[in-house]
Amino acid sequence: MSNALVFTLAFYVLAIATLVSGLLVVTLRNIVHAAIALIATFFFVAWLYLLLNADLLWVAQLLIYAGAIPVLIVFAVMLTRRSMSDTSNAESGNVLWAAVIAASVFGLLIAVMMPAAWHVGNYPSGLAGTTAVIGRELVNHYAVPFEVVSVLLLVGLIGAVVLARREGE
Amino acid sequence: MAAPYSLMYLIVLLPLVAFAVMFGLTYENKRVSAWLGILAVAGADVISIWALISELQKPIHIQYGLGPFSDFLRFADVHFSLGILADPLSAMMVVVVCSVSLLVQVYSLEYMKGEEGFVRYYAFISLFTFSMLLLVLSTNYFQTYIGWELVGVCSYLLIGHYFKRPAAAAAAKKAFIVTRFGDFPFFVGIAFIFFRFHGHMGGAADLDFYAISPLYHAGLVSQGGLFVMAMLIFSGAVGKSAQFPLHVWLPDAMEGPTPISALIHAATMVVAGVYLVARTYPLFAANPTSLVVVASLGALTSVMAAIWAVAQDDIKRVIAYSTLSHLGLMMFGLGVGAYSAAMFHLFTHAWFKALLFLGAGSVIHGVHTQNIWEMGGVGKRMKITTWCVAIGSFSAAGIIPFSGFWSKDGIMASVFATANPVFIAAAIVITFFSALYTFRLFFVVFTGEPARRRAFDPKKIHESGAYITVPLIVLAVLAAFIGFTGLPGSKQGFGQFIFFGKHPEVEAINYIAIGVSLVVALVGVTVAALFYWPRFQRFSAPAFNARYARHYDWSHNKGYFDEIYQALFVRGLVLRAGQATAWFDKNIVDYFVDGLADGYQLASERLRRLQGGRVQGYAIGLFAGVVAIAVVALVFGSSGPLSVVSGVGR
Amino acid sequence: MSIGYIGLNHFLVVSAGMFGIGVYGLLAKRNAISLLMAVELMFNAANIALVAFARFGYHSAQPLAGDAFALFVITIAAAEVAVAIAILLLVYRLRGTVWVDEIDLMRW
Amino acid sequence: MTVATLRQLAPEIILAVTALLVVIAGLFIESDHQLDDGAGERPRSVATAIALLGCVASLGAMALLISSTAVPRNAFFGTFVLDRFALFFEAILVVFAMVTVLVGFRFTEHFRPHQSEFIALILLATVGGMFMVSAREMIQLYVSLETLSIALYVLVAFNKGSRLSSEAGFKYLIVGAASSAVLLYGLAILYGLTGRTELDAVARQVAAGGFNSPALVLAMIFVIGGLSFKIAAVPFHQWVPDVYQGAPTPVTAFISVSSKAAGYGLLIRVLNSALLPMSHQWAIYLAVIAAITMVVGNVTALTQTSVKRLMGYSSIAHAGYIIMGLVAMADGRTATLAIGAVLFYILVYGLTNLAAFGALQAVQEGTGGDDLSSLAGVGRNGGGVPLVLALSMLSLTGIPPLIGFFAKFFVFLAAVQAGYAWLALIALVNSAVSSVYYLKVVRALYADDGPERRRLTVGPAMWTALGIGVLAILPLAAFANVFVQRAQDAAAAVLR
Amino acid sequence: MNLPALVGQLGAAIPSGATVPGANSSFGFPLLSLIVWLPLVGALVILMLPNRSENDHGRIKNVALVFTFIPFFLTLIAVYVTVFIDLGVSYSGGFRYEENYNWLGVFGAQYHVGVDGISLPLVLLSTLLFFVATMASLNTKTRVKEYFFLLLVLDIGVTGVFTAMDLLLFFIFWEIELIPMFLLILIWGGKRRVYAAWKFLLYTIAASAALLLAILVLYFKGGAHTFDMTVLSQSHLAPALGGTLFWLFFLCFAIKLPVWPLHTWLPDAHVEAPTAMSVLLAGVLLKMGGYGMIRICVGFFPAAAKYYSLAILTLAVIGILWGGFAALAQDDMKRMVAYSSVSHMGFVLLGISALTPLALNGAVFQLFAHGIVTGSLFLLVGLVYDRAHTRSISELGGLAQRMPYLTVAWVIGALASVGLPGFVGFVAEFEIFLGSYGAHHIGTLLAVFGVVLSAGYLLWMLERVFFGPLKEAWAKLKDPTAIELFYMYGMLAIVFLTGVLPGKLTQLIDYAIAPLTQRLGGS
Repeated sequence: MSNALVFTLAFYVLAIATLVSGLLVVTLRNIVHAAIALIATFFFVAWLYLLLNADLLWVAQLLIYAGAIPVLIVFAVMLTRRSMSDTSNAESGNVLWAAVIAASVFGLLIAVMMPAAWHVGNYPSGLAGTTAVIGRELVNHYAVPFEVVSVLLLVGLIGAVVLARREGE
Repeated sequence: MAAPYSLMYLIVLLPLVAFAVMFGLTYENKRVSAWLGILAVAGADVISIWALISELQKPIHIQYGLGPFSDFLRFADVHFSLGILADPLSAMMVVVVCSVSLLVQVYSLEYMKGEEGFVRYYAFISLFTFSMLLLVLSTNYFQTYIGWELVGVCSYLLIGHYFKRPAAAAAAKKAFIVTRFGDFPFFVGIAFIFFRFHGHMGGAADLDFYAISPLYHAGLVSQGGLFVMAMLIFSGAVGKSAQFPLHVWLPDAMEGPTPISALIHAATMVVAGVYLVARTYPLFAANPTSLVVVASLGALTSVMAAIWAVAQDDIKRVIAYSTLSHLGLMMFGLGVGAYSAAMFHLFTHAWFKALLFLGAGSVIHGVHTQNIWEMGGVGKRMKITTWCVAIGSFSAAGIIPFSGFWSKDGIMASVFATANPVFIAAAIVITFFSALYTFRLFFVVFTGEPARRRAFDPKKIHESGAYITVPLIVLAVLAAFIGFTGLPGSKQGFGQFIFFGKHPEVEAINYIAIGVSLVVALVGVTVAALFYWPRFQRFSAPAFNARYARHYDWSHNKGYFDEIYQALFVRGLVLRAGQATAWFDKNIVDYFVDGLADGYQLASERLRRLQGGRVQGYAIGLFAGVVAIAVVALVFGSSGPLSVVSGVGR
Repeated sequence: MSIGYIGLNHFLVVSAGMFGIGVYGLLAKRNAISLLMAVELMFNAANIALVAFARFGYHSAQPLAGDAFALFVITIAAAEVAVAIAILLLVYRLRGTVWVDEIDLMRW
Repeated sequence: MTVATLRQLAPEIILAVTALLVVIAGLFIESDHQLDDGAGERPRSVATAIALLGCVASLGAMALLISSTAVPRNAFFGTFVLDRFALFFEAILVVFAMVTVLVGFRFTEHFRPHQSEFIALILLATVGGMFMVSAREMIQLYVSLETLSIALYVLVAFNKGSRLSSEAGFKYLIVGAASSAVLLYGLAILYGLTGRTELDAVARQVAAGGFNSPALVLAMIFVIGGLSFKIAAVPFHQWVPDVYQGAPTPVTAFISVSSKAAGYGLLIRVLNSALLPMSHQWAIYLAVIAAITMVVGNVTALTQTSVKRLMGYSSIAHAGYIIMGLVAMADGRTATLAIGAVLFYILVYGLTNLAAFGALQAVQEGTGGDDLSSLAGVGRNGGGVPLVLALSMLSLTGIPPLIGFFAKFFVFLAAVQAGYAWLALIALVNSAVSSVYYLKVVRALYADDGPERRRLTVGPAMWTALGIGVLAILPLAAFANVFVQRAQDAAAAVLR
Repeated sequence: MNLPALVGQLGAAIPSGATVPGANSSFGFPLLSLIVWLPLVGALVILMLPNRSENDHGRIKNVALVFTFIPFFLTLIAVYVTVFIDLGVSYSGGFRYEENYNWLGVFGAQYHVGVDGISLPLVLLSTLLFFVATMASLNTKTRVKEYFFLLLVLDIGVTGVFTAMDLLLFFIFWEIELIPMFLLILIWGGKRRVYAAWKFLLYTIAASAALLLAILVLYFKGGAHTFDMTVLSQSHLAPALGGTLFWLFFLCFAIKLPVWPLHTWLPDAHVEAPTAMSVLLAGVLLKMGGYGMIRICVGFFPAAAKYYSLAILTLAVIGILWGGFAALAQDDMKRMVAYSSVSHMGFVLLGISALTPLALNGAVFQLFAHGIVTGSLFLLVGLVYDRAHTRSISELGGLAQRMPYLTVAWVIGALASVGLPGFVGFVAEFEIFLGSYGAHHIGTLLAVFGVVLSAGYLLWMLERVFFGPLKEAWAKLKDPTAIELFYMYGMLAIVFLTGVLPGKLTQLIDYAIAPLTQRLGGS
């Protein structure tokens, strides 16, 4: 098997897995199952990143998305009653509207993006890992956002603490 | 400019000052106020007689601006002015106005004694005198219109003197409004004249009578235009002089105090219309058609009023219709070209009609009723009054040699000269009925036994005091003898003093006219005697009236004009239009206005419902919106296949 | 340019699909927590696109900007989820429900 | 990156550090305070004082920056700008933050023991906003936007005892996240088309590559749409009434001014850099959005009874007017005038709204509600608070000589000059309609009969806030020239 | 230190704009600004005063009296100097007492005020009526502080409109009037005050919208990018654009004037407003519409005014007759007077449609005349209402017996309103009709009929209310108090004086009208 064929095969497997698990997230009627499907989705996306040579993101995705965020969500699921039943992730009355709109958003994106003249660049063949490049960029181009993110995290921290804390305890 | 003309402004000023002082300073003091008014008008009278004498000696036309008011409005190229005009016509009128006013005021000292609003009454008479003099001495249409309106208001105020009586209040309003119907075309006529002749005044103020006179012939206006112009001006005269069809206000105006009827509604204000036509005679003369209209309307009014007068029961109303008839006669005269005679009749009429009214007032003062059938036999108890009224009646009926005869005769002559059978017939009818109603009144009131009236002792009737009788006597003398100033064929008569156009030749005496009118008048007196003088009574008036009930009712109800006007115009047109407009505003205009507001309210209620409160709804709106915008932009935008827009970018 | 038989568009289809799924989830589900999950799917969709663009549209002036962007997005998403869950718990505590169609005290 | 370049971030850094100090101070004083269960005044006073001092220091730093020629206007490879435009916005954001803190002074009592966190979050949100308006690069743009947003999510839900507050926070978060995703996707497409995230570079690429591609149009719609969330334009507006009603009043005030101002700053920046080559496209798009937005906002507001909710719709309506100014920006001849007008509008609208919400806050403290019925007769006893509320309503209506009129007038002027007389006409009609609901408030205050009430009393902090508002509403008109001039300078900067 | 002066100094105090030497004030101090802005000082003083006891109320009322009297007095000085000293000597047209300061230089807007023959009489009118209205409000008992505060704010707007020479400033003053009047009706009004106030507000604000749009378009299309009215009035516009702008402006002023069919706000507002406000509404607020029409519609777009003369005439005649007929059908005295306003303002429009020097002069003069006369009538209605607590004509009757002084005043007022010579209305109507006849024969004829109607409804009302037997219910009514008599007869004295000696005033007006009509001739 050539490299290209492996790559192709890997892509299709991952793509299908990603989309199917994504669909499961929004179709499963049990919220815990949906959360597990979400973890799967994030997991597959991480491998898609790797296909795109984005090793740093692969790690980040696995750690943060597939790791941390679902944990938070599961916590939330556990903390809210009614969550474990089979209708804990039921559809609201908007299913038809939702389907139509989601389909048209998808259709719109496909119709516009497929024929688009995307910017074409030459990916440097010698690039072994992206971490070094991104790290350099973070202190050059993205120094300010890097600092702002710290503010953002501070905000998130304060916010989560203030809101989640029970009064009188 | 020498006296007396230079002093003529005082004629206008004195009564005005009297009015102002009365209202401002002496309102609480009846005596002082009344005498103030009398003295003021007496002073004015002296100056006006002086002016008349000067004019008689040397007829002259003089006019000058009235102090600060000579530039009443002056800017750009417009100039409206108030001034004093002295010529034979105005000099004659001034004397009439001042003298009658003086006599009436003296008369009122007793007549109005103890009445509520005594000073108000005197003040308004002064104001009226001022206004009337302003009108008479006017140099131009503008000033005339001012005076015109002012006398109208004074008339309104004085008719409404007894404002507590609903009838008086209504009559005052009616007089004012009905005259306004004549005034507004008059006003438009002035505008028309201004529009045509402004810019051709050659230095004179706009609308100046003497400056405009030659312009009527200057070809600035077509004959049709002149006719319209004349009719518009004439409309004013129709209203003020109570000519048909605006005659309805004058009989009602008798709700005012009797001396007021004598002053305003007999001698002065109501003849202002006649005076106006005379003053603007050049305009009418420039368009003969207009004179025919004047004559016809005058004759019609005169005939109708004369007929109606025969069927009235109120002493003042009889005289009022008599006034109407005589005013019609004056118009008739002007219309047939008897300018001098018409003016002469105006002159004599002032005295004898004032005399009749004041005499009637004296009777009312004694008898305390106005219904002639409740009177009777007054002659025995009020001798002076009776004799004076008799003179007045002879004069009014046109019996030789009293003044009315001579002036009426002049008009008759001119009517006969037209050889128009309708006019001649009209003149005869007028003459006959004038004599008839005048003496019907006289016989019913003064002869026979005192009529019986509940709770009234005829013995209480006694002659009035000197303040009443002296003016009566003065007027009787004038009514008796003033006619001789205008004897037909005289070389220094009235016709040689006040005339239109070239200085007239001495006219030949028209004996046919004299004869016919005298005979007809005597027949009228005889008929009256046969019906109403107990001593000679041959026919029963009630029986006659019953036999011709339909005719009598028509006449008694003044041709039903009041009722027709009320139903047709007041109720039918004006009030209904008022209700219609008010309804339209409320139900149509506001319907749309309120509807717009309600529409917004409704739209708001609907739009609110889109805000369902569920966050997914918002998300749906958000994504649906984005998709919709994107589709529209992609399809119809400038890059899309169905591009319809092309914006401006930079 | 492509890697083997796979080009940029292949990844974009996955991205668009994810985005569509996210939209559906956001609009159709009743549980507030699954709404959060749907939002995360949408962020992931964008991230896939960003990383794909960075790979196929490499620009030497800003190398791998897409990767960097995606990294920031991941961070932000984490913070956002933390705050979101805090708010959600607050709502649940006060209202006893996490069903979005029951959270409609304020409307019109 | 050196310390020298960090100078340019001084205002933001000062504010962020201040926020930290506030939190820390709060922790200490709070624990200290728990022993003595008296009034909660002291910790709040200290935290507020620190915050205000920080704001002043930040403003001072800005003043130094603006006067110093040594400081470069661009930094960090052009991702961060410090032109007059950015400084204008930074300054007004800081001022808005100060006034918000003052308005919330008494109200934060309800947030014990998190009073200082409340203040800190407002400062941090402001920091986010300041970074937004200085952004010239997508990542910074997005990150700072999210910083502001997340801080606001928390602030909206801050009233933990209130069901309305948490519901509002939840709704705000969901709609915000969705909008954020849309924006992110739009940015991704832009990046994909150009390979760059620096806005100027994007603009160059777009201009070179032709600007009619459907992908570009879609990106434009996604980006403008995502930002529309912040400025409350249709169809991203539906969160507004709910959040305005549910959030604690000082937060509502803050959202209605700071968040909006930062949103506009960013939108103007994006429209004038990355999307500049497409100005003919977004002009039409924005014109239609403007018309719909003002109609929806004004008409719906007519039947509101909650004043805060009413102000939410009013906020939507005003977004419509401001977008009208943005439309006029598309025309090169009117661009300076238009942006100047919009900036002036934002400043004026912000100060007026702060005064309105401040007074409303004071009224609520007195009567316990924000319904028109609970406002009834409040003005009868006289006093400054209802007067300020009434004045700010009239200013928002656009009644001269109040400052709101001038703001509207300049925007209309710009629209007409750019050839959008029809839009100006729609705006005028809407403005006329808006008078109805604004005057409903005035009517409730002064004309309606209400229960006997005592005259409202407010503390010095609120007085200061209201005073700033009144000064802005009334006499500013006479000196409007000065402010318009500044706005025009700022406009010129963004157009450079 | 008044505000504009302050503004002027802060705004770099560039007295820009061409001020004609000699035409300027000889006072050397900002007379007009004082007249316009002094009420603001009064308003602020009132705002500071306590409002608890009767004493406090008295103090507030005194402040209001002082701060409405001083502007009136200053205006009197200005009028005296202009009319009796300078007229025809050192003054023969143009604006005087001009002040011009930089204000919104960015947009070319100036603080520019001045008066000429058109505006000076109206400034006099408004300062006078505000003083009178304050006197007429002295018996206000409820919410005294707010009332006089709003009254003084209203004063600024109205007086300002007549003095503004900058279109933006004009608009601002125009709008200042809106809210105070709205509140004054809403709070102190009659039974249907809420409806009336909103109606007034919405009509007026619709008018403002049209005005603002017109101003904006004119600003750009006028070519000069300025708001200076003297400059704008000379701008040359394409006929189509000129026509459009003309109608836009006209729409605004027509609502204010009001012109049929945009008049229905007027009866409601006038009826529900408290007496003093009815006086001001009829006396000065309507005048803003007429002033705008003459100053802007005719002054800026003479060609369009000429072109659409017939359409305007039609509206005028309909308005005159409509108002007259509708007045006949009213049972409420105030409503009747209100409809009479509709009719009488139709005369103004008639004068405007004719465009002759005489007619325009008359139109301006009618603005002044109607202001005083109808202002007086509303005062008189108020005096009746204060005592009888009803305005229903059919319920009243025979009041003359109890209230002779009031009756006399009423008769004078009614006769003045009817257009009796000797009163100011006559002069105006005379000028208008004579001036307009040349342009519109039939139209003028119909319009003059409106005068007959006015005699109809007014005298009929007098008859039913004051004359006839006294109805029992009114046997205890008392005549007005001394102060009421003072301002009542004071107003009537002015009605009389200006009616008897209108010469100087019309000359003054003509100085302003003449250049206008010259342009009409030329276009």
